[in-house]
Amino acid sequence: MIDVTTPPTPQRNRPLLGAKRVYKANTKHIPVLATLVLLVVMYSVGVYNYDGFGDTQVVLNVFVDNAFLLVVAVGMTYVILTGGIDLSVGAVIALTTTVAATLLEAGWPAGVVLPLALLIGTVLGLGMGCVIHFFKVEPFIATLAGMFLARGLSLLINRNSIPITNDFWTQMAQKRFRFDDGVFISLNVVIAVIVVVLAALVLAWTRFGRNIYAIGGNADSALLMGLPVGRTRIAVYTFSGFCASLGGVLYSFYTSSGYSLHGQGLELDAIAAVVIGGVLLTGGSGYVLGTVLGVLVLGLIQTIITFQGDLNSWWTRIVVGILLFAFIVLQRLVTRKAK
Amino acid sequence: MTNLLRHRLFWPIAVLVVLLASNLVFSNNFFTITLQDGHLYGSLIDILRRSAPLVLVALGMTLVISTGGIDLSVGSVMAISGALACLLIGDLSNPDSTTSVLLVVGAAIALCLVFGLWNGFLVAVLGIQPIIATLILMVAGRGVAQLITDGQILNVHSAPYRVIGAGYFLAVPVSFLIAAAAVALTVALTRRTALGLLLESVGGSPTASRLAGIRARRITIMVYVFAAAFAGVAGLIYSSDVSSADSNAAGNLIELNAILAVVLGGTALTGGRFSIAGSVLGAVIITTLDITAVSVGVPVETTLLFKAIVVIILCLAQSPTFRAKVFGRFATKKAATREAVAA
Amino acid sequence: MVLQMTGIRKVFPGVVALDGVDFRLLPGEIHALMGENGAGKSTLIKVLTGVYDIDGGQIELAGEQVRFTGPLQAQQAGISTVYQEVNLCPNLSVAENIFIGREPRRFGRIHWSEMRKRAHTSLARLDLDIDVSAQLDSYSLAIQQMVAIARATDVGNTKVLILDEPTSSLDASEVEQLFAVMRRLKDENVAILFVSHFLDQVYEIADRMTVLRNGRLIGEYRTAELPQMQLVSKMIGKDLEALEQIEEHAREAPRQETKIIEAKGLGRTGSIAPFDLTIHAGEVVGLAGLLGSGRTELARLLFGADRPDSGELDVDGTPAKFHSPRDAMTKGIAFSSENRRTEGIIGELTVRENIILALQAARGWTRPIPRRRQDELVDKYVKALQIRPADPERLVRDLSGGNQQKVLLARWLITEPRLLIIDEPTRGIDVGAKAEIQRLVAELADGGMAVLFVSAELEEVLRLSHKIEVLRDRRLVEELVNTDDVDADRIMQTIASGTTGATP
Amino acid sequence: GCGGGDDAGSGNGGGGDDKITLGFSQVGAESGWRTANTKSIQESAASAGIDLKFSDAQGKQENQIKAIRNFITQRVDVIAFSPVVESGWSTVLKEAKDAGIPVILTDRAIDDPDTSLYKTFIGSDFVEEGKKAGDWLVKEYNGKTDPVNIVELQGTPGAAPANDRKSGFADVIKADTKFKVVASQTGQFTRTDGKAVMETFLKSQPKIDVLYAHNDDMGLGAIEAIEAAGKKPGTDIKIITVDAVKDGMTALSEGKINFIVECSPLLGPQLMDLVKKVNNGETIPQRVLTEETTFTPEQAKEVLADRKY
Ligand SMILES: Nc1ncnc2c1ncn2[C@@H]1O[C@H](COP(=O)(O)OP(=O)(O)OP(=O)(O)O)[C@@H](O)[C@H]1O
Ligand SMILES: Nc1ncnc2c1ncn2[C@@H]1O[C@H](COP(=O)(O)OP(=O)(O)OP(=O)(O)O)[C@@H](O)[C@H]1O
Ligand SMILES: [Mg+2]
Ligand SMILES: [Mg+2]
Repeated sequence: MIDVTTPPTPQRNRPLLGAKRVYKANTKHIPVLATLVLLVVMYSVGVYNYDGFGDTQVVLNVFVDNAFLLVVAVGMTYVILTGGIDLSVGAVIALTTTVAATLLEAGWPAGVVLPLALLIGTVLGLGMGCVIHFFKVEPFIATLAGMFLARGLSLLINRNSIPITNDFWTQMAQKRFRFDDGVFISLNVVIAVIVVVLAALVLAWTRFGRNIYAIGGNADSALLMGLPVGRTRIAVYTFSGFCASLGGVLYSFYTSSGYSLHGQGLELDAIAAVVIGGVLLTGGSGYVLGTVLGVLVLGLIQTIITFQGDLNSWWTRIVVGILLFAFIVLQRLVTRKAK
Repeated sequence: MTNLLRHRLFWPIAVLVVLLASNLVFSNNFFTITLQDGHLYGSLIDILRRSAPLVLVALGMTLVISTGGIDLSVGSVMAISGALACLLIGDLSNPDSTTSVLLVVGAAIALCLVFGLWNGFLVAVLGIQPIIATLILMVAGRGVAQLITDGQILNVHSAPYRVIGAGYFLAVPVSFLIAAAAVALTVALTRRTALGLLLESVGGSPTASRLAGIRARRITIMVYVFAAAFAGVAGLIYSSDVSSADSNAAGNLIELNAILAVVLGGTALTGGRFSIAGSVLGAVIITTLDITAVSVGVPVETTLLFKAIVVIILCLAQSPTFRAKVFGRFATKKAATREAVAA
Repeated sequence: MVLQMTGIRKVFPGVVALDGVDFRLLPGEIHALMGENGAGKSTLIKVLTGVYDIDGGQIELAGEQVRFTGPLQAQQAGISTVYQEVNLCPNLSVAENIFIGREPRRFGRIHWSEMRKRAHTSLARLDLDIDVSAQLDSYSLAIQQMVAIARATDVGNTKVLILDEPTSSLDASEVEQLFAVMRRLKDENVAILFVSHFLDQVYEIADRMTVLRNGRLIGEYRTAELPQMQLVSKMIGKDLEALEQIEEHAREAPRQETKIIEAKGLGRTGSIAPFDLTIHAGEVVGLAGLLGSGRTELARLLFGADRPDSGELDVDGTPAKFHSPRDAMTKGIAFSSENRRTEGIIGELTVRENIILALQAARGWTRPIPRRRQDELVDKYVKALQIRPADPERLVRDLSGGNQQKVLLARWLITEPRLLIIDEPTRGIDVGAKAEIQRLVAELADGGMAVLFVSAELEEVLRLSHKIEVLRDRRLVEELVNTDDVDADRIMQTIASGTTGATP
Repeated sequence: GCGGGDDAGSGNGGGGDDKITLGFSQVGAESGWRTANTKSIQESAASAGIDLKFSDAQGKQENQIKAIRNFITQRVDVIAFSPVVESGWSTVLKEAKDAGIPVILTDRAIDDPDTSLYKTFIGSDFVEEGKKAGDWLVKEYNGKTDPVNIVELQGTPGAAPANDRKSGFADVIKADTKFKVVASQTGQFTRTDGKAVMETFLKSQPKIDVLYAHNDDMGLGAIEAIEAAGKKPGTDIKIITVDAVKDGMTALSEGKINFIVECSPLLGPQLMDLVKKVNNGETIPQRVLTEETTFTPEQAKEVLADRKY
């Protein structure tokens, strides 16, 4: 046998490892940092080029106008972190607004409608989660069916857009938190920020949050490690459904209407925001903060386009594409360099 | 019998049969095929003809998905290819000359190849996540198509061009023949060469594939080029069908339908094993579903619900766990034992 | 009796993996589960812990009949398991991997610093001192295996500890640490189920053993009462004498003088210091070193799996630059990774497809290997390496761990390389097949193939190699020609003393 | 909004010259009609010397709200937009009102009861268009008693023009029981879908007398399907469409379409007029209807030559 009585231990505590540690800890944050830096660069370019771009309100407007997207994207972040995807969010927004508007129009009190509206997406999410987990249906397809279902239902309820005149809703819609003359945020922003903070905390500080990462890293291993994979997965889709519904409620505050065509293509915006924010579509890596940055990037691109103001429809698309391209490639190169 | 039930394509085929059968009950003359002006005419022929663009796009999508990627830009590529073709044909001195139309078609497809290379470059060389890499072209590409057509619908009057989407050869729709040829080409390419194996390997495990000496980068680029080329041809069929290029509507949401077709056909979105027959079947199911909704007279408001329900049923039927849970564990267990004994 | 399994039956489509197996585990014993590759050891473990449903039989835990629906339940019932292959989350930190699911909490939230501290202690018990907040996949497979062990042995209420080939990529000293921990747990009355293909280890630690063959129970024995040779014959169903001959054979093989590759100051910062290494045709070069000493990294550089950032590499006397493994392959170099699950097999492809993959990649996609030729090649190696079940159309994923390893080996052998780099090729392979593989390596070397042989099992390296490169601290410290006076002790001394010999 | 008005005025004065800035948010570029509309607005802005800030909402209300909000921050002089949907504008329009920026609606109306939120609406009435189509049909089959089987190609489900054109048409024909809509499906406002749906109609419906399409494009697609089925569009099946884009008018003049209800996209000149008036503080009517008419094949032949879009 090998002489194991003289185990050569000293070389294990290598100084090299210490150096490596600091370095490794950073690599996980690089995508988010890169996004942040590029975002600032993009903003500066905007301020430099356009009058009035530097107004505080321009930045706040990005939040005001994207609060619902932010909420939806947070839910999507959870789903994508487990390696899944949720295509139903846009349609859930439509369904939520339609149901809310219809019930309000029928004279139901806001106190009843609000929880009901929030329940819609939650229940749908729960259903999709169960189908995905118990019957091993691919998330893409399960949620695509959910998308058809939700949009189909809202179309069935009413194909017209329904105005919301309920007092509570109007108040919520017009609630403004003013900081200065002409500098304000809406209630939606406050709600979105709360959701973001809570979601980030849950992800970083709770078992549930860590299980999400584990499943995204390797679902089979997570199962063998004795983690509640099924429960977590179902919870994640339920949460995303809830976020979509909450997004729908914010959307109905934002537009004071319910409509079966609301939120079309929003799922793609949400996915894009999440991915731009550095979350890996294969799961297991990324942060809610990244998602916030991703939403800001999309919002800022749109703001730049509006400030530019002389682009016709197709140039709008092309320029959005080019900005997206420039951003993503730079982000990629920065990240790669840093690694 | 159990073997048949176990076949990967059993459930998609079953759903297709049910869809067709429902037409037998709820709509008139669905299965009549007549000869009209020297070509076949009937709802079944419509299904073949209308499936063509989706089949083409789904073929490309299958290859892309098999490497673990996804291509959202196919719809925009369709729009661009149709737009460019119509623009060029509009400039032809003689739009009825077959050679010039062929040249135009070549040019349009060549442009699509470039777009495919672009996607492949972003994914394979820069290492950008496929969904976001192709999102760029999805957004910008439609803009490019609108730029080409100046936002208008471009009409063309060209007999040879019309043949692609609306013509017949030996009484059979040309678009169907094109799709069939594409299927044959893809099958040959993936199953007669080693491409299929290498694709599945790259999709199954990129790291292991690299260490096995597979040039994953090259293969990945190639796959996006294929997807774009097929999308380009689909775009030509789409625009030729109505002899005009509508850069806004062409290929709208086709990426979703194509992905749906691929997954219904039994290919996993995570990459690896793929089934071309399955994707084709998936595409035909989706087209049949659309046509059935119209011919059975499903109201507009419920069409989406109808689609959702069919998709859900098909997914559940395909899920072995669901079958086991619903039809009882007993049946599957017995079958397994029997099989084991046989082996 | 802590655990009693009776008449266990498990059927996979086409295979009866377990058939009427009885198994008992007493408190405070270490019980080895023995059997060839594919005998059904891992399946028995998975059936026990609820990963698979049972098709027949009963399980009693502490006198009560149980049937778990998943590992979570088993864990809650006091069964702690290290499954074969590393089943951890590569994207999480080491500390999290040890504690996920039972993180220390304070005020309802995870107490990170406490967790790191406890992870550190828990690894220290295995004599491992690494940065626990670094991501798991930044560590080598061996370290990951240690982390998995740490996870399983750090559970409070464990009644049963199951270790499925925990030592497959560990060095002798790590194995010793593990055994120390096992003995301690044993004293605490924990029942331990241990699977290993290293007979020495089994004889060192196990009290009793159960032997399986082809999914059937052969018998239950006291270790002290069953001599090694008898155990082997019970496992494989016939006698084995092959092991002895190789030793003679390999050492006396003539050395050829054509250089195949020559590395001059080749290195990569952060992974391995610049080294010189020459490999001749027909030569078997062994790499020896401790856990994380850089053997794998050295091998990867030679294959172009990682890019060197200093020095140069000559192949056949001309400088070569490998940008990818593919470039190395065109020069006739092959490399089989130690990490078969993530860098080796492609689970959803069949055995046949996995075997021909590298050859096919080398030919390019336009020149498919004709099916008949594929079948010939595959058949040959399925037989030679005793891959079981011998069905080339089975998915590799469904093969037992050892058989997957054989498939990988076959993949590279059919490319007929001039230099074969094999990193832990005998990991998880049973005694019979191991002897077979060793003989094969020796034979190939005789035929002129150069082999770079990396293994955590020093004896194996000694037995096969003509010369041994000793690594320490990711630095090549010495080259030893494998003469009669070289033995394990000598190598361990070299490593420990840190003499800087032939290296720059 | 007095103080706000001053604000806007000073922003204007700060610009140096007295050029009016108009922020215009368009629905998108979803059809030929829409792009013609955009073009008309861009061209007439240029010729009227108005500085146009154009924004494309790509069919999404949220984008439009964002755009309007951005116009407010940029302190444009006048905001005009074609609402994607009817409801849900009160919040953002109130912001505009608070900032003292007048708003003009074009093309589509909004259903907010608070009419002070916008100065005026210029555009067409989709319900009226549907009615006009119905009126023609009633007149065409006046005196006949045989049942008339109608198939309908609807626009995008949920879109206002689709909803209104459907209901306006239905309102008129329901008076007479001989009219029967035997099938109604969406053709998504596109030619290809119009053709596809019509193909199926032709097979599943034993007898079709009339086709009513919510826009020209679907009608044009359907014509192809009808021809492929060996029937004569305009004769075997009577066709009514809405819009009167050039391609539609051509088909009308060839007798393939029987009747087109005009829905003019050329709002530009009228809009610029209103913008100037609003900016000068002149009073203007609450609702300005575009001059729209209907076309029969004969009328189409006359105007076809100088049809721009
Ligand atoms: N999921 C599965 N599907 C089909 N067959 C399987 C599956 N898992 C295992 N098998 C088969 O069951 C048999 C027993 O495998 P098992 O993994 O238990 O072997 P083992 O004794 O652990 O071998 P090794 O020492 O190589 O790890 C093998 O023939 C294997 O091919
Ligand atoms: N304290 C440590 N001990 C061992 N390995 C470490 C340690 N710290 C980090 N590592 C990681 O382990 C790897 C060691 O390199 P390599 O895989 O070449 O080792 P090896 O000699 O093949 O040993 P083995 O495979 O037995 O772990 C490196 O990637 C390094 O980052
Ligand atoms: Mg095993
Ligand atoms: Mg190693």
